[in-house]
Amino acid sequence: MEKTALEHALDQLDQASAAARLALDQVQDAADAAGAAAHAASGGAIDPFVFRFAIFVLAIFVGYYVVWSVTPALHTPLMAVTNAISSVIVVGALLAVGISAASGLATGFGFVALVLASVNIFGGFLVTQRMLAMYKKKEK
Amino acid sequence: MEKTALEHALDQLDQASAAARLALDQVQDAADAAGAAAHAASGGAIDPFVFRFAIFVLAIFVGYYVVWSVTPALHTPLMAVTNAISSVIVVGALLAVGISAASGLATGFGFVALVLASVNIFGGFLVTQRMLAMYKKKEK
Amino acid sequence: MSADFASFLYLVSGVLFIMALRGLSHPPTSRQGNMYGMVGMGIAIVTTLALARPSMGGFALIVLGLALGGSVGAITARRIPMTSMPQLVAAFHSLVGLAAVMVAAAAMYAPESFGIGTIGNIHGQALVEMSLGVAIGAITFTGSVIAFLKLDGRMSGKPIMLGGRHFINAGLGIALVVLIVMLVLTESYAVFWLIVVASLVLGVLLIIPIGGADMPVVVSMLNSYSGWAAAALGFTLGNLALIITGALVGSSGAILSYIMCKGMNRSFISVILGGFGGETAAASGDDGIQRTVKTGAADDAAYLMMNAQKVIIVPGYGMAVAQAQHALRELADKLKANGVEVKYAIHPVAGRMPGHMNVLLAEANVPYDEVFELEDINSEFAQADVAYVIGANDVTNPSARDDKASPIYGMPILDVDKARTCLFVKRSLGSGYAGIDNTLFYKDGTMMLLGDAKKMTEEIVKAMDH
Amino acid sequence: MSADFASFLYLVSGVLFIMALRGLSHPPTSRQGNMYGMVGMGIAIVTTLALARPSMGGFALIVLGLALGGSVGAITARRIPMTSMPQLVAAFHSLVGLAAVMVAAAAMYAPESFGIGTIGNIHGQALVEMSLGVAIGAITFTGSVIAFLKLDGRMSGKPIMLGGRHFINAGLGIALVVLIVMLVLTESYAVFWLIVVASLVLGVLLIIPIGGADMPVVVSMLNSYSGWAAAALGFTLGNLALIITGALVGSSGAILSYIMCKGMNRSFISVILGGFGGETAAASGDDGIQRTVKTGAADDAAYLMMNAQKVIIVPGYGMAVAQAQHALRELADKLKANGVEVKYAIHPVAGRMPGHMNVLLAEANVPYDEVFELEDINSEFAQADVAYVIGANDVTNPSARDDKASPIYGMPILDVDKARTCLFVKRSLGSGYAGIDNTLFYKDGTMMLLGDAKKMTEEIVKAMDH
Ligand SMILES: NC(=O)c1ccc[n+]([C@@H]2O[C@H](COP(=O)([O-])OP(=O)(O)OC[C@H]3O[C@@H](n4cnc5c(N)ncnc54)[C@H](OP(=O)(O)O)[C@@H]3O)[C@@H](O)[C@H]2O)c1
Ligand SMILES: NC(=O)c1ccc[n+]([C@@H]2O[C@H](COP(=O)([O-])OP(=O)(O)OC[C@H]3O[C@@H](n4cnc5c(N)ncnc54)[C@H](OP(=O)(O)O)[C@@H]3O)[C@@H](O)[C@H]2O)c1
Repeated sequence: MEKTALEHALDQLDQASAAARLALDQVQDAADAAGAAAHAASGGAIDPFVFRFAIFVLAIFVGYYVVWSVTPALHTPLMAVTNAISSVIVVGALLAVGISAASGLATGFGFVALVLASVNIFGGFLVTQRMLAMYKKKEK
Repeated sequence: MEKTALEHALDQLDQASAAARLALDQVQDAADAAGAAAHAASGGAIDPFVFRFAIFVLAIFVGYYVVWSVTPALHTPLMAVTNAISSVIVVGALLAVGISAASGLATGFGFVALVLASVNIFGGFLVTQRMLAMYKKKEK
Repeated sequence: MSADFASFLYLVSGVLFIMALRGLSHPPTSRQGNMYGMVGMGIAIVTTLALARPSMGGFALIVLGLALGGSVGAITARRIPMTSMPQLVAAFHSLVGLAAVMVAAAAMYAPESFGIGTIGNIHGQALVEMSLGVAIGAITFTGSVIAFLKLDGRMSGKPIMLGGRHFINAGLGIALVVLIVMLVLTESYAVFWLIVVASLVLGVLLIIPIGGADMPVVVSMLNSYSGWAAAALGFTLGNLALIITGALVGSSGAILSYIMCKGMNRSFISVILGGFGGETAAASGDDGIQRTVKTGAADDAAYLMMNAQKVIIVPGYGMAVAQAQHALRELADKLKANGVEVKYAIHPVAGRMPGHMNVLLAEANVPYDEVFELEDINSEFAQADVAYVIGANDVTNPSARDDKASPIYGMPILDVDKARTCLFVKRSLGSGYAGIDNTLFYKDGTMMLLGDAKKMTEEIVKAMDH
Repeated sequence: MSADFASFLYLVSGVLFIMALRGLSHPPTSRQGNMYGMVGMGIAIVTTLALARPSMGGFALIVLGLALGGSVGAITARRIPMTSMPQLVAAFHSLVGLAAVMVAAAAMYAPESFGIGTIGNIHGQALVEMSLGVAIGAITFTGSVIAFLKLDGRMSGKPIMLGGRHFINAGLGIALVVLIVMLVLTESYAVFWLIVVASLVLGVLLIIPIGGADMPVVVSMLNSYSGWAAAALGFTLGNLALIITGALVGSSGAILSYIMCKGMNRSFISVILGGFGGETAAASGDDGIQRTVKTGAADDAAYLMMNAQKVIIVPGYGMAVAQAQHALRELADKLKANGVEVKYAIHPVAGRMPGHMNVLLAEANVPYDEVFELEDINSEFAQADVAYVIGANDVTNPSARDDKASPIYGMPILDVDKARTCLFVKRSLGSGYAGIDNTLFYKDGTMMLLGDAKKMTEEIVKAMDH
């Protein structure tokens, strides 16, 4: 297959641009190399898992302190309210029911989870409220 | 410019593959649309700033509790040790000195920061250690 | 809503949950704390809806689910008697456990909805997190069901000790690890459900050998588990609210278990290994030596208390059983009207769950500033004329203080024996939860008031009117 | 080293810093806590080196910098007298502030090294975080320098009140906001350095109107600032250790400031607005009415104390000035050898920084279990025969308790007036930090021992030998 003059010209142009791009890439590479470690240090490319893990660890510290500071007289409401808040798992149920119209099975599982979590949310917070309403100071 | 038969054939092939790719893309798009919100929910594409902010907020809670639990008798060592740990800013100085050989100015600033932070690190931890070594129980 | 903003809102709801627990550090701030918790939950739900943008049908389904579950929950919360709190908490935990399993199953069958990949292509990391969540969730579910049944008396409190149960449990544990590895490699539904089944069985096996009376520690431990399950799924969903909440709940349960074990002077391991107690196993006191017991009637008690200057009331599990809190409040009112100083002393493990006595007294409108913890009141017994011990037993047993051979030696006790007179309201000379004899019954300053706590208290109140 | 693993290690060092502060909750665990802190710092440094992989030259420079700074720090730490702690802490804070400025400058001139873009192309968010860091750092720097000079007596403690300073400060604040916006828009070096200069000036102006005696609150506030500066740069560098540490230090400084303000019954705002106190401003007691004062000599004091059953020692700022802690310890030893019960009572704001007295007593080998906080010992003064008040004044002033018109009314005080005899060691009848007269000097049960705290204590010890 013979090439026309124009094709030749175009090819040469392509080659030139490729060479230019290569040169550019190399410059870029050098710059990248210089900053690569730094970038790593800066967390630009950190797996979100690391952040979540950090959040998890710090939340355990917070939990430790916040729970120890609960007065023993309120330990029963504490059990009820932690139960209520742990049903924030409902977000998973909402995603399953709200998005996964595709899979009937998933919607079903999600719906069951939603009902169970709702029992807990309402039951947990309300029973806590009922208990806490009973703790009164001496009226003078 | 006339095309050879082969070129025609190649072009047609290209077009066909392009069409196929288009169709594929559309399917992909549909799938993407279904899962887009979910993906967002899953945090796959979250700006690291949000995570860092969460870590910051939780660390403030931890700081609040951990500092309140320090016994008043050790408040002076507390001031010394927080001073020492706040010089973890040294990591910035190390990056500046270690990487930025390119800019003399940056290396200079980094070096100054490094020296200052080092004074604090050694001074802070050692003076704390000296103080803490003095707190003794009654010998029986 | 942008994903970043949503994550920020989830963080806000996590912080509100922290504030909810923080509120419980004092009764006056506790109600506000509970409000924070509700607002946090509301934010989490609305944020998720804004992200998921469900279709009309999906939205209807969600409203239906919330309404259904919500009304069951609300009605239960309103109707449940305060004395059934331990059972209720156990039942609620089982729901969280099951919900975690269901969410994980939904994620297996529709991974795109959760942004963790596509069917057959779920990220390995997500699979690990998910299977941890599902395993812990399933254990929480069946474990809590057993705890509920034992606490509610629908199942005997007796420990059920299978032969070689430690081997079976260890085997199941190893099987779970193998199954999780297989799930990551194959992503097979069968393996997923095998994990669920193995964990459900493990949950049952772990809890049945534990005696009914140890259930409070178990409930608290399962509370902790449900937190870790939520956190594991939080990692899968990348949801900050779930991760933070999971950690909070996990810590909370662990700390309460620790407090109970310390209050009983037992190790957590010995509780978990099971075989202890079981309400029926409690040996009664008549084991050999005949010792004299001074018993009294309501009239005697009324006379003693009306002529006292200071009376300290020590409630225990028996008060809960007899539902005697309202009668007790009446008795205290009568005494106070007569110028007698009345205080309540609460042992950290009185009753059958942490804070059990406090809730019941609060229900009977006893102001919380008349109710004192062990360390704060123990020195006052020496100045008290009467210690009115109602349905408490182990928490007053001096052998915990004096007898190194006693199984409860080292457990802190309320020094009721230091009071001038000690009135003991219980139905018999039988022992309490720990199954050991209380030497206090035979002491000089002690007067036994044998009978049901509620009836006896009511009789005393009546006798005071004469 | 992978970036993920490095981030994980930074988290570990952040957690170790938390453990370091946690250790300070009890003296026995505190030394271990300090070790945790050092290990955390080591991990942070090694991790950064592993990431940066410096060239030989760079590495040499780093070792040089660490050695240079480290030796200065180590020598200072070894040589500094315990009484100079307030100054030392202020000086160290200034270094952290300046280091923050320098790190930010390095980031401006070599943004690639920090992965925040290239010159002329730094991410806007990074610029905002950086300029916050640099502004807070520069304020911390000059503010701490002024605090150091005032505390070290190299500059008069008198408040320097410029006319219209509130306007100047507000103007500088607004200018800073404008400059930060300009920096984000132009990324100009000139603007960067203008921010630095404006903040340096602001730091000076904020602190000079505050009296020398208020410096402890200022030092603690600047401690907090240095934490926020570190956190801001932590956001720029995306470094978990910096973010966590910044939050810890920020909270710590804020809480200590709060504790001091509460201990003095003053609002933080009133401290910051300045103009209060200044050591020389303290008015002396002779203002009108002539009142009788009973003075005594060392012999009298020795006699009184040797015949006491219980002596409570109340140290204050004057003990630190006179360096009397060792003599005091000797005195206590003598008393104990004679069967006298000796305790130390520490007011939360005795001295010039939180925990000041505790460190000095610890230095003199006073066991910390003989040293009590205000709430724990205040009720014991009524049973004490002698309260030996050495260099303390305001913290014993009954007008804080009884006189609603007093400027320190509401501040909790040590009830030394409840003791049978109250011995006051100070050089004159002059007032203390708050500049108000102490009515206690004129009370019947009080005996003034006028003189330097150290000399007087030594004389009493000598007199006891006779
Ligand atoms: N609170 C917790 O979190 C927790 C958790 C785990 C274990 N525990 C354990 O539970 C025990 C709690 O101590 P406690 O002193 O509260 O209870 P206890 O030692 O179990 O004694 C309860 C007593 O109440 C009496 N009683 C039962 N029903 C009664 C009724 N209707 N009227 C009158 N008396 C009645 C029983 O005696 P009669 O049969 O003679 O009437 C029994 O001796 C401790 O051993 C603790 O370790 C507590
Ligand atoms: N600790 C903190 O964190 C902190 C922070 C901020 C403010 N403050 C303030 O500092 C004050 C601390 O109270 P304080 O009772 O410890 O001290 P103070 O009220 O300032 O009194 C110290 C006394 O020591 C005497 N004195 C000075 N040098 C002496 C020497 N060489 N020998 C003997 N006596 C000497 C002085 O009287 P003469 O001149 O007559 O000798 C002075 O009255 C409080 O007002 C508090 O609000 C404390």
